[in-house]
Amino acid sequence: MSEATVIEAKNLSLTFQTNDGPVHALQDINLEINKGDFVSFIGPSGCGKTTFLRVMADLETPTAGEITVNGMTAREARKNRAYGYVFQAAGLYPWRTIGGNIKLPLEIMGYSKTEQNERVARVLELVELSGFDRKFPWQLSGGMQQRASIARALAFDADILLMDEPFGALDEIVRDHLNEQLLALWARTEKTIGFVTHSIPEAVYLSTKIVVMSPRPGRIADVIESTLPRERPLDIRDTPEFLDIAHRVRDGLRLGHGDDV
Amino acid sequence: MSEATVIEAKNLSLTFQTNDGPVHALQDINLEINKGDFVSFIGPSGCGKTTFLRVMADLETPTAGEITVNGMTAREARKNRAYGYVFQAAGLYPWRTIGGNIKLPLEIMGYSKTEQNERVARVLELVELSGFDRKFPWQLSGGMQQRASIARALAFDADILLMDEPFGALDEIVRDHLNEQLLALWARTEKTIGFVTHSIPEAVYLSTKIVVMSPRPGRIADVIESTLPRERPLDIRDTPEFLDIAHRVRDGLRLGHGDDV
Amino acid sequence: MTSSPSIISRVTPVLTIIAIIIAVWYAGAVALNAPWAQDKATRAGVTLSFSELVSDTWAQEKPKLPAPHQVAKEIYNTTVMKKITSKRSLIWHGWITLSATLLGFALGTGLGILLAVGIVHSRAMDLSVMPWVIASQTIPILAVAPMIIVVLNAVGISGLLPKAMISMYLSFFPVVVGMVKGLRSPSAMQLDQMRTWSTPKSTVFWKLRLPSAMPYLFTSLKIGMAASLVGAIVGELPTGAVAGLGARLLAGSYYGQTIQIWSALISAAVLAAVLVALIGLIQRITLTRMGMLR
Amino acid sequence: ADDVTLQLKWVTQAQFAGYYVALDKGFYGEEDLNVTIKPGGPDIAPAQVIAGGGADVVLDWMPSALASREKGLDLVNIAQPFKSSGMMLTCRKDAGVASPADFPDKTLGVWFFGNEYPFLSWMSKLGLKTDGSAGGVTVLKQGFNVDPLLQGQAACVSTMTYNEYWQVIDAGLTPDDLQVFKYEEQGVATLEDGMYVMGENLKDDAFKDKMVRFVRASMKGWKYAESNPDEAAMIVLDNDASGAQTEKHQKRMMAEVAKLTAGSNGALDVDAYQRTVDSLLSGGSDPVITKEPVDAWTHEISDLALK
Amino acid sequence: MIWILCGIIFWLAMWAMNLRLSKAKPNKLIGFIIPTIFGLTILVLWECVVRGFEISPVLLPTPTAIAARFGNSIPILWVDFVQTFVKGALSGFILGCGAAFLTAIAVDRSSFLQAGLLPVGNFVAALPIVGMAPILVMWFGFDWQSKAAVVVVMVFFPMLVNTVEGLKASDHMQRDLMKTYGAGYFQALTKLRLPAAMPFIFNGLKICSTLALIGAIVAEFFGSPIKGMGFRISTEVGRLALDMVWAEITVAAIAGSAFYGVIALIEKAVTFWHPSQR
Ligand SMILES: Nc1ncnc2c1ncn2[C@@H]1O[C@H](COP(=O)(O)OP(=O)(O)OP(=O)(O)O)[C@@H](O)[C@H]1O
Ligand SMILES: Nc1ncnc2c1ncn2[C@@H]1O[C@H](COP(=O)(O)OP(=O)(O)OP(=O)(O)O)[C@@H](O)[C@H]1O
Ligand SMILES: Cc1ncc(C[n+]2csc(CCO)c2C)c(N)n1
Ligand SMILES: [Mg+2]
Ligand SMILES: [Mg+2]
Repeated sequence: MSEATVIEAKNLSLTFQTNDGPVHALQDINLEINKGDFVSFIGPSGCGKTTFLRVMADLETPTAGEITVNGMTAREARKNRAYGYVFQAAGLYPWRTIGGNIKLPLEIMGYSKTEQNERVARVLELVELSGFDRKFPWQLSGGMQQRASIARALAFDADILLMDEPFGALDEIVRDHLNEQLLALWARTEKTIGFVTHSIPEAVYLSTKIVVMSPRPGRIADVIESTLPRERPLDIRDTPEFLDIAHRVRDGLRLGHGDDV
Repeated sequence: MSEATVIEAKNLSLTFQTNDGPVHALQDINLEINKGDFVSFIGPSGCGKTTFLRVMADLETPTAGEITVNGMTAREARKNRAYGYVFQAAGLYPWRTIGGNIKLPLEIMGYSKTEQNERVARVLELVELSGFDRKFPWQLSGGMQQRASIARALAFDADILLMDEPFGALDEIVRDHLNEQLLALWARTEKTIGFVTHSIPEAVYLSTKIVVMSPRPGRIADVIESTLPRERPLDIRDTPEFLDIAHRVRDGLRLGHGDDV
Repeated sequence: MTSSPSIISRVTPVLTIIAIIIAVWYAGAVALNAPWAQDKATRAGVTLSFSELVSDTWAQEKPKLPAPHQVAKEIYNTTVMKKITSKRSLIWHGWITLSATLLGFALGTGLGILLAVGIVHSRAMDLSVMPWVIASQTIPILAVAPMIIVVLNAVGISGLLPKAMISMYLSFFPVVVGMVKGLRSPSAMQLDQMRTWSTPKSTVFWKLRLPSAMPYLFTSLKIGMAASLVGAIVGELPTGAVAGLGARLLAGSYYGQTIQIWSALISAAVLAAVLVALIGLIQRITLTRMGMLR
Repeated sequence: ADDVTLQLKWVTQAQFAGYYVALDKGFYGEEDLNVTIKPGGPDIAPAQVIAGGGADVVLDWMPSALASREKGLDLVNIAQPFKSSGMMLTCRKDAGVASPADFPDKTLGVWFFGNEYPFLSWMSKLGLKTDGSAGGVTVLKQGFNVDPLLQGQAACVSTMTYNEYWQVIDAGLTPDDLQVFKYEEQGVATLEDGMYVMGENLKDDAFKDKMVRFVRASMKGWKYAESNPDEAAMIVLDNDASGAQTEKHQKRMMAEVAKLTAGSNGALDVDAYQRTVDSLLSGGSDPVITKEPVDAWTHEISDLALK
Repeated sequence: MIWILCGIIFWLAMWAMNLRLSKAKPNKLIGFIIPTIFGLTILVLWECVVRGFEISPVLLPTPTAIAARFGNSIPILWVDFVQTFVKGALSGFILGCGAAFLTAIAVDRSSFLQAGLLPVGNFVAALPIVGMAPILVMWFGFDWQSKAAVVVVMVFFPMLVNTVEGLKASDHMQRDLMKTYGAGYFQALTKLRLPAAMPFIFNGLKICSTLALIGAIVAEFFGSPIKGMGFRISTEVGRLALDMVWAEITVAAIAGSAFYGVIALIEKAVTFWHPSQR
């Protein structure tokens, strides 16, 4: 693991002002993410995972504390196109076909026409949507839309990949397949990945670091460094070591939930 | 279990016409659902689960075959307000608060003001969103929106509850809690429930009947009648009987996937 | 792509409504023109039977409301029966108005979109220009039109352009209002998506804002087109009412020739309806190609 | 050839026949002039056009020209082809108007846009208030046509002897149904359709020379039109770009206009001028002009033109 | 020349100031100051140009002259305002927009009307006001009723088009939800289609608010009692009292902007949920 710090949050807090009082979405978050880390965020619904990811990508401005990305502000990092972001909802543009949606960031970043087509074909293959590139979003099922949006984020080479429950709407088999693909991609490219999930096995299987969050105000309850090797076949999920980590995550979650349920 | 047939599909097929050729979403579906059944639909992404649910609720018209609901056409059943439907995406109305969104079907169905308020409070409690009724949808996290839309479907007394991956965006603990609540509600009210999920344990835990679908064209690969008792504590998930059924479902799924992955 | 229902099922409703309108129109002609017919009769000392009354009200030379066939005959006489180069040909006048309308519409749409783009992208413009754009529309055009024409004339601009300017003045506003709304209609998530790619403003405009604004744009264009035509006609009055449908309207009013007014009016409306329908057609084609019509 | 632009006070019609005849018969060309005639209309104030530099000569009614002069616009009358006024008030007998004594509490249609001055000075001479108060008259701003009279919305409307009066007749009312009051006969006539230029231009000899030739050719046109009214009407018709005028109406108009221009050689009649000024000055509490105008006219041009 | 120079310098200074201000944190005060400065700049520039080029007051009076005339003529301006704005424009606006709204709903409800009325409606509403005005004056008389009628005709089409478009604006899932409730037409209309249509409806109302004023004023050119903003404008142009004309135009601009502003405020309250409001 390389030791360069990519993302660093210091005493980060974020409060939303709403019509009936403030909502403390994040409070006193301190976290360091190193280059090449695969960090999963897990925590009860509404605890601030999305908000934290958005802060990292400079889509939300913290009300206190600070965040640095690659030694610069999140804003500068964004300007340098450091991010690939998969939103919690697919968010495809309805007037573009699936292929067109995936091409969009490539067009923006000035890839050549041939490269665009090549990459679209490649990522569609990756998410098992070959043959759907000329369909419009509303002609796809929910899971297919989600996959298209993952393909869109993978089509270009961002240093940092932020994924907000990307595999939530997928069946186990596709999900396993995509998990493997993602790990392969990560191993190949040394990307830094921030990943929100509700599945404990998924978090343990994928991550080098698991951040367990507790709700209202959103805080970090536990940070678990994975002791699993970087090379991970699917059946690593049956090893005692794996189950051990999973157990620790589950405990952290339960603790966080305690005061709420 | 009562033996009255509630939903009956006979040789049902549905083909979408798109700009680049027809898509066979459903083909030759034959299925009978009895009163009080809890039927889960499981299958790979894009296999036609949503489409089938939509056909049942008369939101889509089959291109061949027929479907009867309570002995009438789906259309008549819809006009009789037989359905509660939870969409795959939350679909809350942005101009209404969470409370207002849940009230919407109650207003339409002519519940009294006091009953409306009572029911809103009750279902918000059920999905653990008490205190959020005056927030607007965009002020909620993804999982919270999903829960609000579940609450909306549970607020009124529909005979048939159709739920399209309602718990996809929720963490394990909330999910378990809602699974229990749903079972309790079902036991209490004798509703007939159609439920789409990607989680095999969830399907097995909840259902009296599990429909495994295979993709393109969407067909029924297997129908598994559950042998579990109606009364189901959470730890039933560790019994051999449970694991047995889960195994059968997984096999059915793999079979269906085979030609595709 | 969109399966078109048979022509007959589309035309029948239109014909039915037109039939109803014509019936109401004939009845209206009787009602409105009857007093004058009676007035004449009393002064001549005769009493009219009902059928005499009806036939009189449908055949007056300067009726309060001319009957449809009178207008139709006038239109026929001034279109088909006249050479199109003749000054008495409605087609010739229609063309003069149409050319100013189209130029004004093009200018107005351009200006409207330009302003909307500025307003959406620059807070300074939003705050400072928008209130004055609104104020500009409260200035009665008929009052300023002559001044504009006089001033433009003084600097040597005459002919088509002054009329087109007035037409532009009326048509740019609906476009600004609609486009500002439309360009701001992308959802927060769609905009965030663009931000994560650090997309330049211009690209956000072309690839997100503009496509989202399409439904608003076409609605605005339809209104803008109708406004352009009104502008072109208004612009024709202070040029000395030399030519064009506006001149016909004015000359008609000046000499109390209601039949001539109505035929110019109907021609103008036909022109507007055709232009608006044309935009509707383009809208259908564009939106279908964009996958936004299902 | 020298360019001259003439701004008319109204749309192309026989009221302006002299100028169209001069153009069509080449009288302007003979004087080495290249004349452009701009038709007017309901929103065109000739005074404003000349102030904006859109014309060299304009046709205007004297009350309006003198009022503009008081506003600081240096308009000077250089010729006056119309000797008498064509204005009148046309009333329906069945509305109960037989003499000016019947005016109180009646509704009268009046043209505004600078054309209201003769009416206002007449009313103030009659001692009738026009602000709608009891015992006065109710004034309507009359549109382009005579509808208010036909429909009984007004007891009287303003008409010109050569134009609107005949529209009333054409509409089916007979002269017997009508009671007309000519401004000439009521002693409140003001001078109409004079030629006006900017005073400062008259300091330029070249301009003056141009105007002399213009007035000479125009008067030749007028005299030709007077003696060949039908031909003149047809020339006007040919020049009407709107294609809306009818031959019958223009011929009749030409005949009536000829009566008004008859007897004028183009030179301003100083007595008539003074009469107009006096009537405008005597407007009671709200006179049209407040002081005796100076240098509002000149014989310089017409004298040279008539030589 | 001095005037022109002063004007340009003032302009540049104000421009710089506005740019600076617009970068500051947005607040109500700035939202008010910026347009004011912009307007002030235009007025000063106007004054300087008129004085600098010695433009005749019968063509374009200076803002100071207009202000003076305005101050001296408040009673007349008020009478005109009531006649034209309150009686003519406002009543016509309410009637016209109301009628268009109801028509839009009828059109939306019945596919027969949709096919039949919409094209014909477009056609009827496209009748140019300049032509309609004399006819409506002929039918409804000289007073404000005919002005209101002109306004009705003028605002009808923009309102109709926007409402019809708005009624189509709800998305598929939202409509499907209504279907699953077996909601009746009227319920779907009030609970879904109308709220979703509001952004379009307000679009229409905003455009119509300015049209209404123009319509009422223009209609007075074709016959009117001797009061009203349009009457005054057309009369005073003929008298070359351009300062009075511009004083009336100022009243029109203020009234129109206020009218528009009120509608925009209501819009903000009603469509707070729409992305364009956030
Ligand atoms: N725009 C907003 N305005 C007000 N409150 C907000 C806003 N966005 C989020 N919140 C609140 O902030 C809290 C954290 O939301 P966030 O979306 O980060 O949760 P999450 O961890 O992603 O949940 P989930 O797993 O359900 O997606 C929630 O309580 C939510 O109500
Ligand atoms: N409106 C439509 N037009 C055309 N094709 C459609 C349409 N809706 C769905 N489809 C196609 O029908 C097939 C089935 O879609 P459906 O939404 O039923 O899948 P699903 O089983 O719900 O998948 P998921 O689990 O991903 O939600 C897909 O291949 C999809 O592309
Ligand atoms: C709005 C309006 N104003 C004045 C007249 C009267 N008029 C008839 S001919 C003519 C030209 C003067 O020589 C004038 C002013 C009108 N009919 N309509
Ligand atoms: Mg989230
Ligand atoms: Mg689905």
